[in-house]
Amino acid sequence: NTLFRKHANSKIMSDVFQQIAETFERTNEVREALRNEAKEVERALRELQTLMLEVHSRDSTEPLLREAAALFPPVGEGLAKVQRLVPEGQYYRFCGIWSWSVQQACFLAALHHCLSHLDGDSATAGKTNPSWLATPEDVHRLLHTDPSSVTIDLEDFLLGLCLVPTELVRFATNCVIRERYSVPERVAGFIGNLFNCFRRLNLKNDSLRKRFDGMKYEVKKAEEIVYDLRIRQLAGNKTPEVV
Amino acid sequence: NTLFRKHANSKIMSDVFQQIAETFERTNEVREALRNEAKEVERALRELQTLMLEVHSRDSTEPLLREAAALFPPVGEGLAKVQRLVPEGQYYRFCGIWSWSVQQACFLAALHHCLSHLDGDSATAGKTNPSWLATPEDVHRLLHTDPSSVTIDLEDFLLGLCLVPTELVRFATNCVIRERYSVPERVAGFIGNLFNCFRRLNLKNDSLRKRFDGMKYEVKKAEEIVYDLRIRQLAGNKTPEVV
Amino acid sequence: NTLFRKHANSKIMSDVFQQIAETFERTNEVREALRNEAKEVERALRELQTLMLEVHSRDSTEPLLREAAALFPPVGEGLAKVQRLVPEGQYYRFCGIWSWSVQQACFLAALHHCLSHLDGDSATAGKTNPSWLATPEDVHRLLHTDPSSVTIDLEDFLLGLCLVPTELVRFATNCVIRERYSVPERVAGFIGNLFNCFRRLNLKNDSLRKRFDGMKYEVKKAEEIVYDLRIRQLAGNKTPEVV
Amino acid sequence: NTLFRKHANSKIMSDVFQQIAETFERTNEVREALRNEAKEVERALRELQTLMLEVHSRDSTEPLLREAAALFPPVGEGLAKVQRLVPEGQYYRFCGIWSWSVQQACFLAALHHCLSHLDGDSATAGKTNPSWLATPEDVHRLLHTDPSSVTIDLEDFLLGLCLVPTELVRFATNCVIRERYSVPERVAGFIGNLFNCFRRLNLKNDSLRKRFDGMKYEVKKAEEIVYDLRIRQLAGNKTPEVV
Amino acid sequence: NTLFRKHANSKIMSDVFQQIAETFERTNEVREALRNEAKEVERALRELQTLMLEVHSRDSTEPLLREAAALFPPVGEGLAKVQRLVPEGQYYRFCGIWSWSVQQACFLAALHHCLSHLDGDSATAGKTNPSWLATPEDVHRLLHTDPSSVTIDLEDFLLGLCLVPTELVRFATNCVIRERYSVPERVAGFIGNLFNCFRRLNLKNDSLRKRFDGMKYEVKKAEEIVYDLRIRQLAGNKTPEVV
Amino acid sequence: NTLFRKHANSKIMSDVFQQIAETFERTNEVREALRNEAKEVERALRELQTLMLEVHSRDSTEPLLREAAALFPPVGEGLAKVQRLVPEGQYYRFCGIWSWSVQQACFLAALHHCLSHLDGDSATAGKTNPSWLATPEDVHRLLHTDPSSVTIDLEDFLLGLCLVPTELVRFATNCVIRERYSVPERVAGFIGNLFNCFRRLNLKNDSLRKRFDGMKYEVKKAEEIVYDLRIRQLAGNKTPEVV
Amino acid sequence: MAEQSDNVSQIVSPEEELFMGYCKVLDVRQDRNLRLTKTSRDITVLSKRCIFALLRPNATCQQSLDNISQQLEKVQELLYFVCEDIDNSNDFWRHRKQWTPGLQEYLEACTLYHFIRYKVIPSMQEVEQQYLTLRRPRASTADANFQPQHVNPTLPQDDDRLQPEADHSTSLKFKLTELDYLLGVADATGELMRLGITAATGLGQADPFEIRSVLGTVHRGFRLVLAKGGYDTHELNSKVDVMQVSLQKMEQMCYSLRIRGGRPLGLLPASESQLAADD
Amino acid sequence: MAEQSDNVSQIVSPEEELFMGYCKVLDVRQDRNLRLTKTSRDITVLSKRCIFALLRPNATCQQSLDNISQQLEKVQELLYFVCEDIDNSNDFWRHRKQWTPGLQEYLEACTLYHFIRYKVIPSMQEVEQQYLTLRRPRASTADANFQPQHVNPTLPQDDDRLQPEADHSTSLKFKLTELDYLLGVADATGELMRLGITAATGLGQADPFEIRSVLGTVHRGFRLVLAKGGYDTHELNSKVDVMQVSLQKMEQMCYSLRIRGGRPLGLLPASESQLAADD
Ligand SMILES: [Mn+2]
Ligand SMILES: [Mn+2]
Repeated sequence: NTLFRKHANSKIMSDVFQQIAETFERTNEVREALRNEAKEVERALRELQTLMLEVHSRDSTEPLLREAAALFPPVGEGLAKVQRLVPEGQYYRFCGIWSWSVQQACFLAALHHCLSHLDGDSATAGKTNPSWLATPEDVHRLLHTDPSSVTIDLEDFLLGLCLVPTELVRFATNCVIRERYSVPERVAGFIGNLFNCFRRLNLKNDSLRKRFDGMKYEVKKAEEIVYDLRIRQLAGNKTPEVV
Repeated sequence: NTLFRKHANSKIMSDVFQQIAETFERTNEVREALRNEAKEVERALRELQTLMLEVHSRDSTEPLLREAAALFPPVGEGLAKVQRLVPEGQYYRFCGIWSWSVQQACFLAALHHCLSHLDGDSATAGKTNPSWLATPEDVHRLLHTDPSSVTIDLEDFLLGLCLVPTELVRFATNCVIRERYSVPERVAGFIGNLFNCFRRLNLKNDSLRKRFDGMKYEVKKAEEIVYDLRIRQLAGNKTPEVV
Repeated sequence: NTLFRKHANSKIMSDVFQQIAETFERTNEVREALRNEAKEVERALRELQTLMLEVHSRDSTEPLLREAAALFPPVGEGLAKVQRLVPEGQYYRFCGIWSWSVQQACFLAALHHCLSHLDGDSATAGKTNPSWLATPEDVHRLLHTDPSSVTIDLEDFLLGLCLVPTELVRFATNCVIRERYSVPERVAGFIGNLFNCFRRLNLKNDSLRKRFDGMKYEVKKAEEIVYDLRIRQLAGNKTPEVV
Repeated sequence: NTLFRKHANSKIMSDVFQQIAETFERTNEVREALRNEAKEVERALRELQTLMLEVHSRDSTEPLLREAAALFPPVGEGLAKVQRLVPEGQYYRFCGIWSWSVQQACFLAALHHCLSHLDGDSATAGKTNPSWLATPEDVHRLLHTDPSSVTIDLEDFLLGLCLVPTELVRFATNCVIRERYSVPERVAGFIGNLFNCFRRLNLKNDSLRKRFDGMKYEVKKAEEIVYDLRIRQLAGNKTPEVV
Repeated sequence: NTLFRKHANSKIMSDVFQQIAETFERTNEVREALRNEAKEVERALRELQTLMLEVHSRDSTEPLLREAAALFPPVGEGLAKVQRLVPEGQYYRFCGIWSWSVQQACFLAALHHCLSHLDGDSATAGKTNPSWLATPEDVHRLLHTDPSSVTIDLEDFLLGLCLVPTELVRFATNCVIRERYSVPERVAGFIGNLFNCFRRLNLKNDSLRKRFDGMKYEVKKAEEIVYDLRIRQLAGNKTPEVV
Repeated sequence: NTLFRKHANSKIMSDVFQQIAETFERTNEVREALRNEAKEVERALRELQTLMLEVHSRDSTEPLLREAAALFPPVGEGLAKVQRLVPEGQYYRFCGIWSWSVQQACFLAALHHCLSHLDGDSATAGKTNPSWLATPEDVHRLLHTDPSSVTIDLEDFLLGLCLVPTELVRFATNCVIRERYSVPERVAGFIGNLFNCFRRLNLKNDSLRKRFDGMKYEVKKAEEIVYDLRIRQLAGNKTPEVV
Repeated sequence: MAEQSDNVSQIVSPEEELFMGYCKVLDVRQDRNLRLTKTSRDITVLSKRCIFALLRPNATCQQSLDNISQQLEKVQELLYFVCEDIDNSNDFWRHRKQWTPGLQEYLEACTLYHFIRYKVIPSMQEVEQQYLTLRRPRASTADANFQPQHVNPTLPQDDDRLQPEADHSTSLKFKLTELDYLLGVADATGELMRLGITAATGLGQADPFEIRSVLGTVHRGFRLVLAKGGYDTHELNSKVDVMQVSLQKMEQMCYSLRIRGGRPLGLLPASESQLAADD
Repeated sequence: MAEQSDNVSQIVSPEEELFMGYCKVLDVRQDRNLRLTKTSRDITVLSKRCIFALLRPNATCQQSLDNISQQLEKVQELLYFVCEDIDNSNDFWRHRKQWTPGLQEYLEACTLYHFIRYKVIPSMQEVEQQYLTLRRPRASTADANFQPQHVNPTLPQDDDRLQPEADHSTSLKFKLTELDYLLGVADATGELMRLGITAATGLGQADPFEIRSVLGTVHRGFRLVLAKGGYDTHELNSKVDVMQVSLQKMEQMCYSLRIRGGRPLGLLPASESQLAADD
């Protein structure tokens, strides 16, 4: 019998592709909807970020942090709206579309949490977490969300945390300019502590390891500010306490 | 016997192309002329830039700014000459040939305007605009041109503006070297303002986006200079307020 | 105490930027709208192209060409919709967004026009232009558009034309497989004509230059097919005269 | 106090550079002039090439070759003009600007010389060189130039020669289409000879090496045409001997 | 029976090619010899460079400069040997083979010259040229060559000069680490001078253009080192005058 | 105890590198010597190849094969000389320098072996191996070498074999031109057999798999020549016997 | 308090303890990544062996097709472990980058096998039923080398693993997505082209005109899917270009067969591959 | 005669039989390639874990250094199998592309370990003695996962394997070439730079000025080797450029420490890392 008596029936095959094309179209629609929704989150995040970054040019941070606290829920609400569009169990299929926003939200929440501690007034930071270092739960608290409505992947949370030291060092620099000499030592304590925390991880994932390598330079700058204050007796000469 | 049947249309084909060839030739000639003219503008711009960049190695900028003011009109005149060659309503078709020169002109004009203010003598900058930030009108005033003779596309103006902070930070560094300790604070204030203004724009165009991202580092460098002066009580201890 | 001495101009600076931000936003909105509209045109073009490419695997092209003719108007309509969004006199500023679509439309229209002639039935190609080579008017006729509603820039038209020879050579190869031995000769004649026409243009624009250089290989391939048929007396033994 | 001690040498430095700037300027002007002149040669070459390449679509080549012979002198004259601008003894410093044109001129002259022989009428090719293979002297004869007015660098001549086989194979293909069955054998003989000659050169220069490697395919294609004719007794059954 | 009819010319063809083969072979041999010679120069240059780079890790540069001075003549001798192999008047035809070595020699000589001045002891640098900036004559002096035995093309000299600032900035950084705080000021002055000189050249040649653009960053880095020292009163408080 | 009491003694370390530099230099000398020797082999191979490729333009191959047989030993001798320079057991460390020559030698030996069979006179091919397909032993026999003096790696041998079909097809084409109609069928038998042999291998190594993919097209061309002869009764109509 | 001397037990800040927890979660993911990458590489090696076998001269005979189908089953055993390791939808998508290369090579082998055996490209359903229904490998046959070690997850809270099914049902179905199916079929077209060109030499069993029409249909199908555009198609775009090259090579082959009388004449004694070539 | 119907036993031409022999030889090499590639990847994973551990905060204490040295021994077990598999000089060089990536990562880990423990970069002899003298792993401890299956070579004639030593002497020495040593040390300089920058923050134990001078010496040594030029140096050129970047980062770090009073002041209670910084 010859090998190719039956001819591949091109009719059946084009139906196979027709079906696939339809499923592709449905996935495209999901992606489009997710993308539009993610744009809204990005807009809310941009506003929140603009406000938070004014911490560098304000004398007292306390009123600013209160104002910013009100801008977190809209971001949380946007993230929840995005996640509601994700088909059951396919978070990691589409999360690339808004994972950058999750990282930004974690970064700004952790910064907010830490700055509240710096002001020695943990009121705004909420009673539960005494430590200066925000946890995913703290992010949920600020965003008014919970793990079921908004997934915060551990790696996105850690990538967000890595962005905090750079802002803290800039904050410390401006505090010195505003003669608020007590802040830099506590900032240096936070950053040193965070750096040691990251050294506990087996950092394989390249983007996380690269950001961690960057953090070293912020630790050094923070130490230099403390050194400047110490040799000019501008800050209390007690050894900086890691809070 | 002929291979290709005698085609009536091969006759018609060449006529159609005859017309196309002519239109083509005309556009090439316009491009050629614009390119030569643009080379002249670039030569004038190079001279102006050489003079302006000497601001970093001069003790007093005032005489230099007066000298530079005289080099702007030739640039303006060159740009007007280029624009006269552009066929009616086809500005955007050919503007790629000299848009780099428009950006450079805006950059040098904005720098000139800002340095005049920095010298606390807004005279040279002309009475009308008391603010540090040059507007397209200020550029026209320096170039001795007006919007009808030379078009300053908004994006080219903004791209030019983005180049100012880098020069200002370098100027501040050299001021400290020359012990003119009052300048850095005012530079930091101006760059901070400019950064906030740009942040309100929803930047999509990649090259503008990239230059804006670069400005972040200039803001931080300027703050670090003010920090260095403040910690050593080398500058007045008033903290400038960024409104 | 304030960090930066009170600057009158920071108030003015933000007003100036306020205006700039508004003009900037308007241009972004125009671009956004144009991009969305252009996406629709691209989708319609991809569908038209998928259908046109079936000419290589169908026995008779005539029904296919009729089917395809119906898919041109939606593309024309989409292009008109895009162009309606363009602010007065700013065609060349934004045309980069949909110029690829214009080239594709010209390519598919010219291919359609030429294949209709190849079938020896110039009916479908419309009475007016007996020649194989589509003109911008033919493109307008297929798209049901006119120069006022849709601008076909000359360079885009030529770039589209350059894509026709490759498709025609593949069409000729498949005609031989289907034992339609008369087609290759006429294809070789057309491509030879088109190449001669292009050679009269003094091509400066690199992308047009590159596509024209590619056409040399298609001319040779077409001649080699005619050679194969002639040497085996599979095609009529008339030698075509290319005037 | 001045930062950089008053350097006597900064005065000397600028003098040294003053001289350098002048020599620099002079070389740029020479380059500019050579480039403009070379553009003229390229235009004349384009016309000559357009005419020569019509040899593939003409029944008799003889009138075309006569017409083309008249287009060589303008090219020769242009090359002489370019060479006159070259400062004494600096040919190799600037020849990169028009070496492509020299290669094209050699290619078209060698093609012209060879096609005249192919027509069995070596009259047009001038009595002196009975062989198919043009020599640099033949190129000078066609261009109405001599080695003192126009330098033909050996490598440019060889690079030009390498382009002849491709055109000859295309010419042979079209001859078969026009049933001029005697040509392919003589073309195959010439290309075989040329390939053997080139193989005796120990080619190090990469571009020459690459073009020589390309010639292998033309030799095979020419043999395949002779094979097609021989197997169908379409050409004389004498086997040409390549000595 | 012979395949290709006996061609008178195939005999002549091989004679013509015989001559071409010989001239070709001779040029290859010249190139081969030049390449081998150039390899020797490159080896000597790499050894000289390895030694010169130790200036960054040695406390006192004076003994190192004396040691390095002895390694220049072998390089000069190698360059002379290469140039002797070049046929009369064909310098620019083959100079591509060792132009990299000429640039490296100029770079290392200019660096050597400048470092000798930096040590405040212009003795080693030879009496004649008190300025920091080496001239082609200074390069010849170090290499123990003269313009007749070794040609230093102006562009190669300038390309070499462009590499000096990067090394000098690194040298200044390491001087600070060794607490030799007076050096950076003089380095910044020299680099500033060099940059101004280059700016007066109308640079068309891309590689030179690119290296000049790179020099901008070295100027800024040098200024930043001087700034660091001045703000900490670590260097003499004279502001250098760049004329 | 502090971590770094002892200072890494830079003196010991530079000795470590001094030693390594010396071993590197010795390895370089080995490579240089191997490279020079390999150049000799390449020269001998070029001569052998030039002669072998004349098989396409000669009527009888027999005298040519005898002449070529004499050119193999110098190649073998060259390869032995190269291998003698290779340090004990380091063949695969340096073989990259001349593995191309080994492939060429295997290719030309296998071609020689096969062409001798084609002439039905296995005398020249030596008595031992009746098959048309050369084995590594046959290569050694032609080169007058043995596995101990010259290593023929299996992969190099197979890569060489892959080059035979292309030459055989060209040989068959020219045989038809010389009316030696019996050859093509036996050539087609050889190539078909070789193709089936290669299909027995698990071809992972990319370069080998790519050359095998190319061989398919030679099988097809050989089949086409047989087909041309068969339909014109030019060859004996017995079915081609795979010898 | 950072540790001072070498042997003082380190006092760890509360924040560091928190991170030690994070470390464990990341390690669990990292280990699964490594396991899946290794198994995916083994699947690729075995699948490539099946593809080579299918292109061998004697591949079409029943005996070797059975032999190849056994080799495919060996791959299914490895896929079983992959399936077990990513038994919840989160891990399925989170670790796709690790397992999809192996799956695609396996799908390429199955498509080629299916075409040679049944003369048709398998549909998604056929692939899922016949090639992705995985039985738990008997311990003995399972090659120790590929047995994935499960790192017992100490910190469940991140590891959103579903409760493992109580009784290990004998078979698992590997979830086939449209994208993976298309990527596998696309690669298979390259091997089909090799099959077609060998056939055109008269030495293979397949029919070059048949292969050309199958490639044409698959290519049209891909273009239909791509016409929709969208994110997923990025991965497909380059595959479709490669497919177009294969299709045109087959067109050239059929072209030269046609002008030479239209049938691939076996060099060796005429095989009955005289097929009516139609399209 | 190509096989006609499916089940007729194929008649194979003598030439094809010859090729079946060649196939076996190629398969032996291919299997060894696969085994070595897999083991080399496992060596890379384990070595990277050691490097991460060495950069951890508590790495310098005796207890963790011992723990890391045990992990290095685990890598040596894998290297033993590599060594056994390429026990003759031909295979050593023929399969270098497969095993050198793993060896280089291992050498990077050993160099970093050696520097942290003994404050010096190990010489070639020290590396060979302390880290490349490999003992045959006790069957139990050998992780079944990495046990390379030996394919018994059917065709010895190509397989130029030396006669395997009669009695499996307890240890093998992995032959260290200069090039592999340099490539390992070059990568280690990148990790040393990380150690130095952490030290400059006051949170590490190392002395940044010390690390700068070590990097300088290693960089000078590499330049010395490269000055000779020659083929092998191609692989080293890019590594030396990366090393120059690390060196300049350390120079910047020491520069900013110097202008700030020259000593890395521990942020936390002043550590005694007040070292006389000299060069
Ligand atoms: Mn594949
Ligand atoms: Mn590393």
